[in-house]
Amino acid sequence: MTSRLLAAVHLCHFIAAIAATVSDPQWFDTARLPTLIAALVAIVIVIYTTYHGSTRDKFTVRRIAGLEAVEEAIGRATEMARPLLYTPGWGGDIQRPTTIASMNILSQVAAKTAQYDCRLVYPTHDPVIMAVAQEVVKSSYLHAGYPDRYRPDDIAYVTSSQFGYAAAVDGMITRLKPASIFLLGTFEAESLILAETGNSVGAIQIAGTDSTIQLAFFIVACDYTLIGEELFAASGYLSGDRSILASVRAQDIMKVIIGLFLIVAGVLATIGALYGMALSGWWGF
Amino acid sequence: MDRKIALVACFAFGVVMFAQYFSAHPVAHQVNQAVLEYWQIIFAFALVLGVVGFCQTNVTQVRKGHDRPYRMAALAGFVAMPLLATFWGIKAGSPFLWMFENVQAPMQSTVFALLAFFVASASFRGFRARSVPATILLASALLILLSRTWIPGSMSNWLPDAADWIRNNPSMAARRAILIGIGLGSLTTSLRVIVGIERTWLGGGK
Amino acid sequence: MRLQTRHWVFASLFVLIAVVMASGIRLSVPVSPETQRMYDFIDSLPAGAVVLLSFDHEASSLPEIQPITRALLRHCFEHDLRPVGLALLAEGTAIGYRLMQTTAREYGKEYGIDYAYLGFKPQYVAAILSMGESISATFPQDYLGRPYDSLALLHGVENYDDVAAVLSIADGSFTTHWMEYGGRYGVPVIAGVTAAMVTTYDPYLASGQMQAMVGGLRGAAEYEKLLGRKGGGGARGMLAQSAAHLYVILLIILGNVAYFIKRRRSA
Amino acid sequence: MEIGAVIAGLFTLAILTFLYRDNPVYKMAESLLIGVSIGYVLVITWSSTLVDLLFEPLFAQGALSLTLPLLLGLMMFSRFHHRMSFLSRIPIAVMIGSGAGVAIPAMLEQRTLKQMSATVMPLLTTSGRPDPAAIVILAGVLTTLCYFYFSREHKGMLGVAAKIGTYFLMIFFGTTFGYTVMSRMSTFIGRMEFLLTDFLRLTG
Repeated sequence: MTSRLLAAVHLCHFIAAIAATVSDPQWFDTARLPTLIAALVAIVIVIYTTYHGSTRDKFTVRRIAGLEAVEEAIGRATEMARPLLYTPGWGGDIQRPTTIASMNILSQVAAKTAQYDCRLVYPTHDPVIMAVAQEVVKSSYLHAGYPDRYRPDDIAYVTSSQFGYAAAVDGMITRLKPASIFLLGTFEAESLILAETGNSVGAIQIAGTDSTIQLAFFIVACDYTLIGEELFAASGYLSGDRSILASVRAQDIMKVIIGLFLIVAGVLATIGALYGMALSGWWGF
Repeated sequence: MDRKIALVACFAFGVVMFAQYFSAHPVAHQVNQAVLEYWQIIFAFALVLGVVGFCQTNVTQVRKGHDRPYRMAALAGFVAMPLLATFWGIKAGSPFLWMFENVQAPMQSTVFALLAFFVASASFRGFRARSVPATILLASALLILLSRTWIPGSMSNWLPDAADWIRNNPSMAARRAILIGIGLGSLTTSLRVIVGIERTWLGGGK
Repeated sequence: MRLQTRHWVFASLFVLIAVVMASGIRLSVPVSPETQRMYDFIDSLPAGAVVLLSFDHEASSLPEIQPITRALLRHCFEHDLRPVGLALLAEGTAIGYRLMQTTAREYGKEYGIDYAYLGFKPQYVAAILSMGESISATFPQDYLGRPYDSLALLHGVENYDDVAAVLSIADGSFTTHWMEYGGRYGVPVIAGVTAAMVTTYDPYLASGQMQAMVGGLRGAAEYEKLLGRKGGGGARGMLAQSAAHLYVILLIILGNVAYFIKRRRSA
Repeated sequence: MEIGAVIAGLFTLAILTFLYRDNPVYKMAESLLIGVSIGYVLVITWSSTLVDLLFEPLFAQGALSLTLPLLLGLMMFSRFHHRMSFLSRIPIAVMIGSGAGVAIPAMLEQRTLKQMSATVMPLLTTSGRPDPAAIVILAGVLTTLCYFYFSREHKGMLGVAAKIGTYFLMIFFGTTFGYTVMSRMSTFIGRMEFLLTDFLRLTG
């Protein structure tokens, strides 16, 4: 409860800071007004879904196929006594929201591998991601009650070079023969190298990314794929964390608004074009 | 306590960076520039951390006799580059760049080129007309490939047009919706991070 | 180890490409409207304008990137534009410098006056945003270690306002960062990208966030044709490219035939 | 023949052996690649970040404001010491927090708003006929957004729309796959060109 109150105070500060910026004309770039309005609307929606009790409590997320396989993938690795490999891909850095979403899922997966005593291997290309992942996994093991099962060496920086990283992870996959592979984060061209190699050792593979072109490969080569936004919803789905679910709900409300916007603006644009009326333009950002 | 300091720092930097986006004031720009330099500097220090971990793991493995020749090759490659850079510099024509161009670059290009083979095996294995969506996936991939293949005769005229239409309309629409969705997901995740609801990165704990 | 199907798939591809390439046949390709749009865009820039050329790729994609960059650079030099290079990925650094240097030599262009190379900056988002404030503060020195102000063509080039366009040469999503983070400064973004990235950038091209784009070996071949040049890297690979496409199409068909036969048998 | 081309050629072949199976030659090449690439990144980051952005301005030009990032950077090293390691959370918090602050408006404007306004087009041409492209794009965006609607199971109207959305997604994935095949093949062709021309000198 205290943390929630604290978060609410933070939010108020946040909005006050925004208001202060806007009120001084010298400081405010008017060209950014539409983005500011949209950001404020989005913030209000997130606050509403997070703190409005009944909205928050009743909400459930629809079934997401890839996520139901998470438990199965961890169980399989445990049964086969082989490790589980988790990588956030080469494309992201810690500042990227996708990486944060991937960390969230990692903490859920790590809690289970701790429980089942299944080895979790996490190679990454970014030393900051490595540092954060070590914290995340360590605390998951601690909370699960098995701090001694945590192996910091398994959460390692391999190299920053894209195909150096790909070669290294490929090597790991062929030698460790993980039973399950999680490819969740921002991927670039290395995606298919990893997915095909994973397939050749018979691993069950769960992928998810915000990199749209790599999605095509994951869809073809992996067992389950989380498409774009599903990755963000996944952490809420797995953990059942109300605050994450609330932001998924907020995203849905925004999607409805966007849909209505597109329909209304589309109709107005059509009427404007047909009858030469000046209805158009207001939707240009 | 230490968590609180981190949360406050996260919040403060988040708000500042959010606010500066909407400002054209020189001070805002300076703040922006400064914080961005912090990223680069912190990253550089973190890199040392990663590299030390790399060395530790490899040295331990060499001592234990696990994969000794390979571990030593990795260490040798790693030590060679800074040494070459220290003695002969890193400009065009230096041994450092020679290593990059003749050892690192060709190997990386080749790892990348492996993709051609994996694309082939994935095409053979993964493209099955199991269901309606899978068939649509298959058909549009075939159309694009054919349209970009040199075929003599009349086929070569309408195929690229059809492929371009698909690419610029239905295909683009789907990508656009994916982008919008990712934008929204990123937005709410970032917002949760700034206000401190999302704190997995701190090592969990409420 | 027993040879598996995938080994046959791999070996056939290797042999096919080797044979086709050894035959040495070159194909001529029609120019697509997209490539024409890039040509027209560069042509429309005033002579002497500074174009930022960002090498946002790794060494691995060089085979595709090099012909594209060569063609675009040639056009820039022919048209007396002044390209200023930089790299957002460490590995693009040396490659970018060498490509600019060798192409400039073809046209007798001089370093520091007709072109320059700023070098690499890590943390791409930071670098892009920071150049919007000040390019000289982001790159106090050029790649060769000379102070920014000592280069004649950089006099008066303070930020994106003094740049005609950013040309991002990318094998990944880096051009997106130019649009997403550089977009706030209003600098026009154009791109030379690998074929794989073409669909990624289509929405940006359609929405006007990106002005023009050349994609893949094929795009390079078309651009070479527009420049009236023969024998660049583009045209050479076109037959091998077509053969590879037909091979993949064949694999997809074979895969499906196998699948349906198996399904019928088990039914 | 130039020694560089020979070495590059041998390493190229060493990596290609992975297509058959993992083997000592590939393992050796892989290890060397990892080592060399870490060394490369370290050198480049040292010279272009630590020297150019920190040490030069701080120690040579006395830009004292840079002591803050220096401290933040040094805090990362606290991870070497078990009891001090909590300090490393502060620089990480700075990166994550400021990254999130930058991401909100940037992602919203460039990914969401710009893509929204680009989707708005007249659905009929000036002659009153339906414009297939505009209609397909609008329908595609709307139905695909339905696919990403998480609050309700995909049944009824929403189910139909989401299903159509899936079809649009599949078209996109197919198209992308097709283009990427082109690109990957180009890369391999480029590598073959190197092997045949520069390494084996079979073609010219």
